[in-house]
Amino acid sequence: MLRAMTLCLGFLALLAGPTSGQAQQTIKIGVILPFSGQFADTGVQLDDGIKLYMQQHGDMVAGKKIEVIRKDVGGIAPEVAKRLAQELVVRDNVDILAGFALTPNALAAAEVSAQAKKFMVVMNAATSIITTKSPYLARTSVTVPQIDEAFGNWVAKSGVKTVYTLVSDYGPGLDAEASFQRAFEAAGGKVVGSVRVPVANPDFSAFVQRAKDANPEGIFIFVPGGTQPAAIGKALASRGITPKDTKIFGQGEITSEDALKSMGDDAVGIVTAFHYDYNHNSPMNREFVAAYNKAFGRNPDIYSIGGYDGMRLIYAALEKTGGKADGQDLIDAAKGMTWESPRGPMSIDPETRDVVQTVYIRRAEKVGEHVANVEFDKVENVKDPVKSRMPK
Amino acid sequence: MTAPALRTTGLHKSFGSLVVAQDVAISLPQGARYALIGPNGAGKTTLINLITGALRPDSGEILLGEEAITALEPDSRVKRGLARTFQINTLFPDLSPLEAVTLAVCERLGVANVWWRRLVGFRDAVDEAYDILASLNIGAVCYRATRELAYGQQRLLEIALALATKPKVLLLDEPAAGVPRQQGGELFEAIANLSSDITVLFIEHDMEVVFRFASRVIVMVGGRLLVEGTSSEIAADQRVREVYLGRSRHG
Amino acid sequence: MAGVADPHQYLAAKQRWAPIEVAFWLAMLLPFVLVPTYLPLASQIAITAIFAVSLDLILGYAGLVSLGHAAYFGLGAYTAGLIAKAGWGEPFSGLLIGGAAAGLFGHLTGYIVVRVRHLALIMITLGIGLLLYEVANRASWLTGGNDGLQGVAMWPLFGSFDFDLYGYTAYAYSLAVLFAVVLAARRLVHSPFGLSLRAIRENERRMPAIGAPSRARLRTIYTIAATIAGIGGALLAQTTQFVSLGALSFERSAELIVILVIGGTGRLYGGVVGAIVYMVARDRLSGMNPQYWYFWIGLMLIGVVLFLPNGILGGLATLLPRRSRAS
Amino acid sequence: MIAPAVGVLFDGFAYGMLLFLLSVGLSVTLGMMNFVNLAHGSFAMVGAYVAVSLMGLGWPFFATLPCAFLVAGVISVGFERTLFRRVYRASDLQQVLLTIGLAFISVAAAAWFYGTMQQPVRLPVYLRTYATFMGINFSIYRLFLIAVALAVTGLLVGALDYTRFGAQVRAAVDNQRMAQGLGVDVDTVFAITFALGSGLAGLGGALAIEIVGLDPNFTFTYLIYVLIVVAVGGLGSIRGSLLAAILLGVSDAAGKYYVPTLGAFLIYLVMVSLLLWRPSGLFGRR
Repeated sequence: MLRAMTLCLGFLALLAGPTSGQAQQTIKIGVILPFSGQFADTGVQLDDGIKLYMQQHGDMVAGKKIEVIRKDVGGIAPEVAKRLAQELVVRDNVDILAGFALTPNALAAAEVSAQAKKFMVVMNAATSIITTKSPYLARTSVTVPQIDEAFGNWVAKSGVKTVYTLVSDYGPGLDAEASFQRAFEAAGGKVVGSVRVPVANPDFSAFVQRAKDANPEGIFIFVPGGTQPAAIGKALASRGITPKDTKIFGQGEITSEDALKSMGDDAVGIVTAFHYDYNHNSPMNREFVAAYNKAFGRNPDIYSIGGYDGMRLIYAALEKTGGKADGQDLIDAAKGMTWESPRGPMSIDPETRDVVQTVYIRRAEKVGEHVANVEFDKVENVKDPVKSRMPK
Repeated sequence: MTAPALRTTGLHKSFGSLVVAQDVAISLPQGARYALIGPNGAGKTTLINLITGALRPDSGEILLGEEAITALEPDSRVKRGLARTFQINTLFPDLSPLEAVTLAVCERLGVANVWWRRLVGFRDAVDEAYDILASLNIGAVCYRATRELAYGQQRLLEIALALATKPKVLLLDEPAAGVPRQQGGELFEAIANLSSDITVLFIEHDMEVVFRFASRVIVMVGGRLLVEGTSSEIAADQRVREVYLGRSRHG
Repeated sequence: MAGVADPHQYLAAKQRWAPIEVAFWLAMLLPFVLVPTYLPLASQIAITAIFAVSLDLILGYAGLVSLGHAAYFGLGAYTAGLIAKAGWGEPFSGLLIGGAAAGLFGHLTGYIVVRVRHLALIMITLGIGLLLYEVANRASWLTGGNDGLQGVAMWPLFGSFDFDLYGYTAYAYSLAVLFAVVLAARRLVHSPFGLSLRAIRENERRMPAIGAPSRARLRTIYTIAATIAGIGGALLAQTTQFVSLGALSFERSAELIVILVIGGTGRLYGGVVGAIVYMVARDRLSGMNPQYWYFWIGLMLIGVVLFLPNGILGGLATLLPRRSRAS
Repeated sequence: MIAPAVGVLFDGFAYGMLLFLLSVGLSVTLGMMNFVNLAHGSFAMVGAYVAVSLMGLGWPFFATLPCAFLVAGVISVGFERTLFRRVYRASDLQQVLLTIGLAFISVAAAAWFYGTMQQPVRLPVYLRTYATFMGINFSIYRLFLIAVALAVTGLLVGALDYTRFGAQVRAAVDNQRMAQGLGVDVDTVFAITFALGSGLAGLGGALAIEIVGLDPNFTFTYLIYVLIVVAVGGLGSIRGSLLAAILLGVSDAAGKYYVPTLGAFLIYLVMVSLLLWRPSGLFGRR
């Protein structure tokens, strides 16, 4: 009996853990990301972006020391994300919530940001509505409609009359489908068919054949990053769809660095739209990529840049408030902020607190030994179109 | 005492080309003590399985008293008073005998699906279960887990479980199988002492036991009834000698 | 109990409240004072414990292994979430409706589930879970699909307790529901019905021979377990005011089995203890090492199997005097 | 419109072959020892990472395949001897817990040594092309995959039916105790079978990278499909696994092509109905 009680108490003591004293001179940032599971790589790359920014710019801002507390959310788990956000706020006394690779997690945590009046920076999750869930929230990544409406419009203007859309059957995929179709048809194109692919079952061959049967001029593809881009690239090639006779369009994931590596020459000619690629040709980006490679032994991707620019925003906002970490002050400081990122010029829309940036149109081309995304056109100053249409 | 307690007519069952029961018709009068004998593979256990509903006959009918039970589920037959035991112990290893028999009593009383009242509240059922166990001389071990019981005690528990259903007809599949002869005799004494309201059919290989405890004997061979008669008639029957007694007893 | 008691005393002793049980429930109140900043975690532990108790009823007591139990959890969560979203934010009635919806689905699927055993049972429950997941994913107009269900707004509990940031209300509410669920489950496992479930687990072949319709029994417990799982799900939806597809996922079903087996099956409190140990370990480990914590979880699972083959409660039962065994 | 369908079904067939390689080992070991090994996918992952590492060192793709097989087999038998054998008599759930724990560790180890990123694989050019027949493209790689799987099946079935070792395995699957009584060293037979099964998973893993990619989560990605193949095929049956894998691969592809809205549902519906019809699987005995 006594023994059992001791056990219980011991356990609770373990639960309580070391509670670090709250130093006035510290700004704490709680970073919630998937470090394990299927989205682990996203979490790791994003976090490396955060780390690189802090390596380059030190951990002191406006006289305050920056401390980052990392939490693993393990995948799509909004209830865990919300709990972690709650705990970061009430237990660890963080001043800022950051990270958020996945939309459901960001949405759930945004409620905590709103309730606790904490500044929150979404560094990846790309569904349009996220920023509306908390008035203290800003985003430094991208939104799906931002890319795909710009792209749909561009594809129609480029002279393509008919497309078939093939997207993953989940939130971002449906967003991409809707945005692309909307803009493409508004600009005079015709969508001759569409198919939605289950997220979990990655043999694409049958879906690709359906697309081919519809005989469109072009195919628009959206699949999540990870194992699927390469798989769909190979399925396209094996079903005899090559950029030579059918134009292949997609959001940038399908020609991510590892997808291109495993697709090889099959990928040449695929046209994609995205806001960042490590091949982006600017001195600032070359420097960024070199530093990233030196620190982590690989190239940065969109997640890395989201984390990097997210920290940039946090640092700059803190400078502006003179180290005051109040949610309202920080978001006011962030609104309208403009800067040059390795991805190019970007800013935070003062009205929606969402990211405004350039969407690049790239074609996969042989560059030396390898295939890489080469930018050949761009659409500048793109805002998230969904929120522009929302009634104010 | 007019209608027989249990009657089958024209029971037939085959698995593919293998015929395991062919035109089996038996009739057990109320309160009778029948033995069912036959060489291995004669279809004795199959017959019990057919009567209790573990197997469905291809054709034929089974009547319990006046009622046709051919289409009923096994548990419904039990509820109507038809109980059995198994040749190989088929018990609940982790339950104590008291729990197991109490459960069987609760099933009979129709209260075993009650989940909002505690078992201890059913005092009559518990008392009845304990009495059954005590009457079979296993009251002293009825709080242990069944798996810890001696083999002979487990055989008795088989019978106790069947008795808890208050059967009108009791089918015993080699109740003393594997039990030393001495204990087997005791076991059959217990069976002989059952209320005369209960009609008993038992499968047994030991002819001494059969002739001592059965009022009549049914002989099966190859899925058919060979002959039925009193102990002395069977003992004298030439055909039975040929197919059965001529061979080694447990062959 | 040295001598042989009479049968009533023997049975009564089996279901009497042990002091350690009382101590356990008192200890569950300690987080309010000892670790008030951990209440959000504590309430999710309580919810997982409810879910685990519900699985224990079918797995530990009746012997049905399910790899799709999240279907009922998720259904309860979505039902409660949708009711609140539609404008009825009263928590308690939402909880009951969520449980009822899951119970109804459990009753219907029960007809299929009780027909099969072993690997087929595992795979069919898994299949039901995955199918429901896909349905929820497809019905994004209703469920919000992958983005999760937005706009779940709860009214204060009993009209006066708001769901606060610190999680006081959430934990008190979850703990109270857990207590009620364990009380009900406790009553159930010590009832004649509970006894018949254990008998089915021990030897289903014997059941018809004592006049027991075992499939009907299994359907009943499957319905009850689904209802409790649904209540757990509803509680999660209400306390986090969010529902996502994760509530229905295969991972949640699989993790639940791990939790229950760690704690010990067929022991009523196994799921509760498993939930506490697993989730606290996970929280601590992933806090210390966000990227590789599951390495340590893996080691822990192997350690449990090798050194505590009957789960933590099974291990404790051999250490402590026999009173601590719940059944 | 026959031609496109043929191409799609061919791809589905090849996909089924891949599933077969990944699952046949689990089916046999589960059937023989009743050992539930959810870490089976980890051995496939071992094979895949072996192949990637060796190719990184400049080995040709074909040379990496036997190594993937060997390394996965040897590692698995190491675990079998030291860890798994302790729980053969434990309950299924204990086995599940132990092997899930091991799978977690393997995922962490892969992430630690190789990072969380996708491992790209570059095949020799002649495997990356297509044969065109009657206007239909057939991927050479998938043809190769089918050939390997059929060869493996032939070897396995032949070995089981015509060798002494095969007879011992069959006896052990049928009835472990009786086999023991007949003088079969079930322990050793099982260890060898286990190594063989895991080796095949390793081979399957190496062959899978080209089709589905490789990251540390590979262990779990295929768990559900492998379980479906094992359950539908019937425990311990090679022919069953083969048939189930083909059925799943082809019906999945056909379903996606003809009724894409059913998409993800179809494979589960097929499984549930097959198991309701035959609970012990197509070729199952129990």
